[in-house]
Amino acid sequence: MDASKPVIRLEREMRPDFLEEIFEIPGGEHIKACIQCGTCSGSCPASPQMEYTPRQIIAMIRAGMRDDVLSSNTIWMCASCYLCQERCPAQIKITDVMYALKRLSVKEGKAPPKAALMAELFVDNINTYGRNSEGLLIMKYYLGKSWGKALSNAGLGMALWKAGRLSAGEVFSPHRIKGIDQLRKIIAKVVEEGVV
Amino acid sequence: MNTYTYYPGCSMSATGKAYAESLETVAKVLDIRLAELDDWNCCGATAYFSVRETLSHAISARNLALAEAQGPGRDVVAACSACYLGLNKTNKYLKEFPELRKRVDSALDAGGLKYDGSLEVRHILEVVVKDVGLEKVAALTTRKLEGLKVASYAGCQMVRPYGFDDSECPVLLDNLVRAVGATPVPFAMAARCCGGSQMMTNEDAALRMTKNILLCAQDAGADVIITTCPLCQMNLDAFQAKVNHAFGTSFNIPILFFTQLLGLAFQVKPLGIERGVAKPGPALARFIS
Amino acid sequence: MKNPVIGVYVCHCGSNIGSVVNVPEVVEFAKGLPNVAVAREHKYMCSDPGQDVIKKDIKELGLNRVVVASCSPLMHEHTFRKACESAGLNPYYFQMANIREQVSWVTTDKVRATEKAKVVLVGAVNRVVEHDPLFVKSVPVTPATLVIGGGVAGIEAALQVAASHTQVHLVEKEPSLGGHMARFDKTFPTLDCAACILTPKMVQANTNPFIKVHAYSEVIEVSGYVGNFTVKIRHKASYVNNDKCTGCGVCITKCPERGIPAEFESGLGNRPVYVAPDAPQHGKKPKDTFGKRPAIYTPFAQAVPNKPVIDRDNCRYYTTGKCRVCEKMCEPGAIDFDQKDWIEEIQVGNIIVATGMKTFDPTPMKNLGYGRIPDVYTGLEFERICHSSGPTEGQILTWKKESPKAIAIVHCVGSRDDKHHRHCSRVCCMYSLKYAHLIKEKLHNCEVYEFYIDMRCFGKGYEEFYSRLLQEDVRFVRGRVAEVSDWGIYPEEKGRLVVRVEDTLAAQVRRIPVDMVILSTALEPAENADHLKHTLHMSCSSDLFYLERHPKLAPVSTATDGIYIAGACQGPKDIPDSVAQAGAAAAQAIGMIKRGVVEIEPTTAHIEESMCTGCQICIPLCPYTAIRRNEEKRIAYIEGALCKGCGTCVGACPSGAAQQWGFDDRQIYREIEGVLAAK
Amino acid sequence: MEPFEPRVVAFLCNWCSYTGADLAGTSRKKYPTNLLPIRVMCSGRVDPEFILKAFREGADGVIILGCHPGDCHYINGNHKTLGRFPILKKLVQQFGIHPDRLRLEWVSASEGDRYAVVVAEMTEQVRKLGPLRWNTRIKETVAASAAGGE
Ligand SMILES: Cc1cc2nc3c(=O)[nH]c(=O)nc-3n(C[C@H](O)[C@H](O)[C@H](O)COP(=O)(O)OP(=O)(O)OC[C@H]3O[C@@H](n4cnc5c(N)ncnc54)[C@H](O)[C@@H]3O)c2cc1C
Ligand SMILES: Cc1cc2nc3c(=O)[nH]c(=O)nc-3n(C[C@H](O)[C@H](O)[C@H](O)COP(=O)(O)OP(=O)(O)OC[C@H]3O[C@@H](n4cnc5c(N)ncnc54)[C@H](O)[C@@H]3O)c2cc1C
Ligand code: SF4
Ligand code: SF4
Ligand code: SF4
Ligand code: SF4
Ligand code: SF4
Ligand code: SF4
Ligand code: SF4
Ligand code: SF4
Repeated sequence: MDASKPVIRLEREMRPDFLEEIFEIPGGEHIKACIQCGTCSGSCPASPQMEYTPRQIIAMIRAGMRDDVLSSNTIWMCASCYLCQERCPAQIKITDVMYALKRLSVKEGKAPPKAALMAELFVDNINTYGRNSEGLLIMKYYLGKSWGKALSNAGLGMALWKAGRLSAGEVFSPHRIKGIDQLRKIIAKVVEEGVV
Repeated sequence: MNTYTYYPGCSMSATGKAYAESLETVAKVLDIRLAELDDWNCCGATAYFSVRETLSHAISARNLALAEAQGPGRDVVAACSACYLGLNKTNKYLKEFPELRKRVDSALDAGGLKYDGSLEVRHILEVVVKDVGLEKVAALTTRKLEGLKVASYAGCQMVRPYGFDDSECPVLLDNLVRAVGATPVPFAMAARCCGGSQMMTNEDAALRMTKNILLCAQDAGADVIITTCPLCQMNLDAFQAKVNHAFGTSFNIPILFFTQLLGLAFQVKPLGIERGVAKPGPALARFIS
Repeated sequence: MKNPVIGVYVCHCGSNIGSVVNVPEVVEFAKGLPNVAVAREHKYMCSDPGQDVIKKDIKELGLNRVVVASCSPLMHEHTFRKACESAGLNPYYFQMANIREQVSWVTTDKVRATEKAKVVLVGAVNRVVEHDPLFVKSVPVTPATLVIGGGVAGIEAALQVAASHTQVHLVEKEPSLGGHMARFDKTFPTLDCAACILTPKMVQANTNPFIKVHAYSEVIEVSGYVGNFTVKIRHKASYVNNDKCTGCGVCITKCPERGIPAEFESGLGNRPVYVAPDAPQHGKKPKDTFGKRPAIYTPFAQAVPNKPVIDRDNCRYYTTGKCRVCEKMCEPGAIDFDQKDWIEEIQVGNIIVATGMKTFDPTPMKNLGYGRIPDVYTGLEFERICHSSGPTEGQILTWKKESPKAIAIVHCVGSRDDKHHRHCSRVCCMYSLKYAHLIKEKLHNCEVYEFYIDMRCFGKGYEEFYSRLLQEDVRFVRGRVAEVSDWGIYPEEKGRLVVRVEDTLAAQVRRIPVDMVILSTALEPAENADHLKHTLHMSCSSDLFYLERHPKLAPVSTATDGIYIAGACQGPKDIPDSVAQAGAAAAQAIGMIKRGVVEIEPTTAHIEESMCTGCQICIPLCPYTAIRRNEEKRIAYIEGALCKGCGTCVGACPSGAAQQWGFDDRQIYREIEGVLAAK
Repeated sequence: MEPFEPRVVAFLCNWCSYTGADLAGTSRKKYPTNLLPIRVMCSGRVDPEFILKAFREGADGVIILGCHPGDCHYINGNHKTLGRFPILKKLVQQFGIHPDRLRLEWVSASEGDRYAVVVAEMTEQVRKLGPLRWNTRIKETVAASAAGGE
């Protein structure tokens, strides 16, 4: 234990602007209305695996625990099932908030490597081809992660392969859309304007 | 004949190939024309939205802009729930958030495109149930799937947050099952999450979710689970063996796309049923010939 | 007209105005306005010293006009008018400028606020110059009171007014008095038996010589004004001659039509009956009477008045043309199939509205399973299950007639929820606790879980009740229930209900198997609240309950003089509060009757004979048909007592002949000029 | 030059809108100071002449606020306002005033929030149209108004 670091949370560590930051994103506008009822967490199929439940995340945003939130596994556990959001009595778009947190977390390098890798590969895939080749994505992902995992899923891959659901063509020469230049221009414009 | 601008999405050419095949087959019988959107790009799905917000809307908007030019006034129809949600969300957010709209408009402009916001985004299930109608489906049924017990799995993103069916207890698939003479079983997990894209990054959690869905269907005595989304199908089907391995269960429940079920009732082919990893049991096999 | 000598008084309202509006600057500015003889500021104008300043100036400086710039006229116009009057000035030589509610409280920009205060003040100073002396008219009050709604609040109000020995008409739409309370077994927090408290009151109301109970009746039209309302009551045909009926109840026991879901059983009668899978299939199914009533019925055994009514929609005679068993059985010959609805007109001076509430239907909240899963009940249904004269005779049984081993009580269903009602329903925390206690009392080994967001126990003895329950081993889980499922994953859950919830204090998601779920549903405005609102020209607050004139200053008054509200029609409330409000409303009514006269605002309309062209545009516009035509002079005139002073005719008269005292064209023109004079 | 701050004369019916405006105050809603409220008992009292008078005296806009249809304290005074309103719009247009400078809104006694929103909207609407200065006889041409602009 680091004796110099108090366990109690000090206000000076908090980032009160964090709440405003989330409030500003499209979909974040109700966040201040949370009554901490826990309906979101109770609904969430992933909450058992989460370090903090969705409700706690909202409380922590309110308290300004920016780092704790952005480096927690919770935001990466969200499967975007929208059940929490559907039931929230304060109409908080929790799923959108989770997305916003993922983006901030990646931006600030706090995301767990596998989640960040997956998302970045996906983006990369689309920016290159305009479409997502599932096979390529899966391959790159497992190669980037671990050979062990890649092998453990090989059986599954084989099954899909046999069923014609993963083709070699797809992995090695994915389809590229005709308007890829147009798409890239669109992407470049967004990047240029700053708010990605 | 109704014509729709069809947005297939990435999975339809790979893991969801059977969905694409059966949809094409069945659409002919149902007399709906799905004009594929030329040169569409990926909808962005869940993963893209996670990391790039404006961008995900911008690339979705490219599809909408193309669709508006290609088939003015035609509904855009997606078969994948994630694509349906992604396109729909962009379509709605562009109306709801003017700031976002401005940014997206200027990005589209850079690509020489323009989107007026005139289109509706719909899921193919809605088109079948509402535009074609259950009566017609029943009338086109040449072999009633009598005695087949079906668990209708709607999943998440088709019914939430913009669903056209009840977000807690969806009924449309069940109605369709009845229309083709099969028996829907009570299915408490009909609109619960299969793990979605978590299967890649967070397999333990996703397998548990999938397990609960399979268990619920088994408890209800289902011979087959039907889905409306390639990702759901993939998780429930291809990962069944892994679930069995992880939880010591012995599920063998075939997972069909609802279009495959319709195809069986209409007795048309191809339906791609052989592409399923979990193989049909006797109750279902009776109807596959 | 004498030269106007105006006094201007600008209020700080402590810091409410003074911290935003630069009051001294406004005062200096006022001093420079035409006709202003004096301008002063004061910390609290409405206080006695504040008022004394005005009175002193009127006397010493000979003021003949007064302007106070302070709060809303709806707040203190009356106060200052009285002050002027007591100093010998006609109260209508007064004008108020609202610089609090519509200036200092709605902006933080001090410069712009001060500007706006000045502008509003100029309008008032300009206008007051044109004011005329007006005289309040007094009209006699009809010494009778109408009470609408016969729940505990209405009954209490009726009894209190009747105690002053003046006439009360108590109108109840159902066949019996009693309202919601009549359905309860016990009441929180004292757990007294509801019937023991309520039944005597119902009987007293029915036998009191000053109270006329109009049961099974509705108010359909109200006209007139404070002190003098004319009310039309529709008596619904009950097909029973109440003068002949002895209340023996024979007809009720003999009626062959017995399967109608009883309103009084709060929907329990709508549930399908459970048939055990191993029940013998042969023979006739036993008659399903769970929560049902016959076609001729009284809502409950102790009904007051104890006269049955025939439910025409379900009576076999009316649906098939055959039966009339009740008629044959009735010895006194009270059944009268020819009865028709009839309308009675009464005169009253006051109206007390006590129409209560209804409870939220949780069917749309599909995640909670109501209507889909049989053992999910609403609180009101559970009241009946607990009640010794309810369909289970007070035994707490599941749908399958088994004794539950665990029960979940779910708080805030439909309350505190943006999608349904934003308000807190105030009574459900307490009645949930009541249920926990009743269950523990009846089923010692049954686990009871309370799922709450916040425990709201604000009343006298309420927190004590909560702490008692904590010690009775009720399991409190702080968390709003996410879902109730009838599919279990784990062996102990099979065949039972599962509550999924985050225990927010432990920050753990829990699955809790139970056998019965009680939903503590929100209180919402009564079924026909909106309709009655229009009949009486009342307003509603954003939660759609009736709006009081002021939550603190006039909690039982409405915007319409002579109409009062009491009980749960004004907002969710428990019995003690409902009864207290009923008393307050009764006191208002009695006060007016005791005075014998009411003062009518003199701001009515009149027509200047010489200017009227006889165009008749105004006549059809008047909502109160107060305008008549003088055929001889070929002009219009206004029947003074009927005019309520809306000014519609005035706004429409093309020749300016119609004018409204206190709001005439000159006055408003001058106000317009005033507010636009600056710059 | 100082930025243009529009002046909008508002006629508020006593029972709903004035009470609603008070509620906005009691609930401390913040809104622009550009509305100049004048209380009348009913929106039906608003004489067409009041509107012209206000424009003549230098108002840049006029708004009439009453109870929601069906909620009128005087049964149906607001219906009459509603019926009269299209004619009023035409009337001001004939005088060369952009019809958007005149507005009719329903605000109930419980809609403090809404009142604040309406004030903000109206202020912005008029701000966009710019100063009217009808009083100084810089008349906006009839032709322009017929074309929908000013
Ligand atoms: C499940 C539940 C349990 C409760 N338990 C308790 C408790 O233990 N203790 C406690 O203090 N409070 C309790 N309450 C609160 C209590 O019910 C209310 O405080 C009380 O009923 C309010 O009385 P009321 O007379 O204002 O309204 P109501 O009881 O609703 O009575 C209104 C009456 O007016 C009649 N009516 C309605 N409209 C018209 C019309 N247009 N014309 C004529 N008549 C009309 C109705 O038929 C009814 O008889 C409970 C509430 C609920 C929902
Ligand atoms: C800090 C605080 C803040 C509050 N804020 C709010 C709020 O914002 N809104 C709200 O609604 N409520 C608020 N309340 C509650 C509110 O103060 C009470 O509801 C209200 O004061 C009760 O009024 P009362 O007349 O019953 O009693 P009191 O205000 O206590 O008045 C009793 C009077 O009786 C006099 N008295 C006492 N004994 C005798 C005697 N034997 N003979 C003669 N005279 C006697 C006292 O001197 C006193 O003047 C607040 C309370 C507190 C403590
Ligand atoms: S459900 Fe909504 S209000 Fe409740 S804790 Fe979650 S975010 Fe907050
Ligand atoms: S959207 Fe995410 S956080 Fe919300 S319930 Fe689903 S998985 Fe949980
Ligand atoms: S007169 Fe009105 S503004 Fe002045 S102190 Fe009294 S309440 Fe406050
Ligand atoms: S109607 Fe006749 S039978 Fe029925 S209760 Fe009255 S007296 Fe008795
Ligand atoms: S006539 Fe109607 S009320 Fe009378 S006994 Fe027959 S069914 Fe019952
Ligand atoms: S009283 Fe309790 S249960 Fe009822 S709405 Fe309020 S907090 Fe919820
Ligand atoms: S509108 Fe005026 S002029 Fe016409 S009849 Fe009525 S009062 Fe006379
Ligand atoms: S002001 Fe005119 S329209 Fe209004 S009530 Fe009086 S007479 Fe009738």
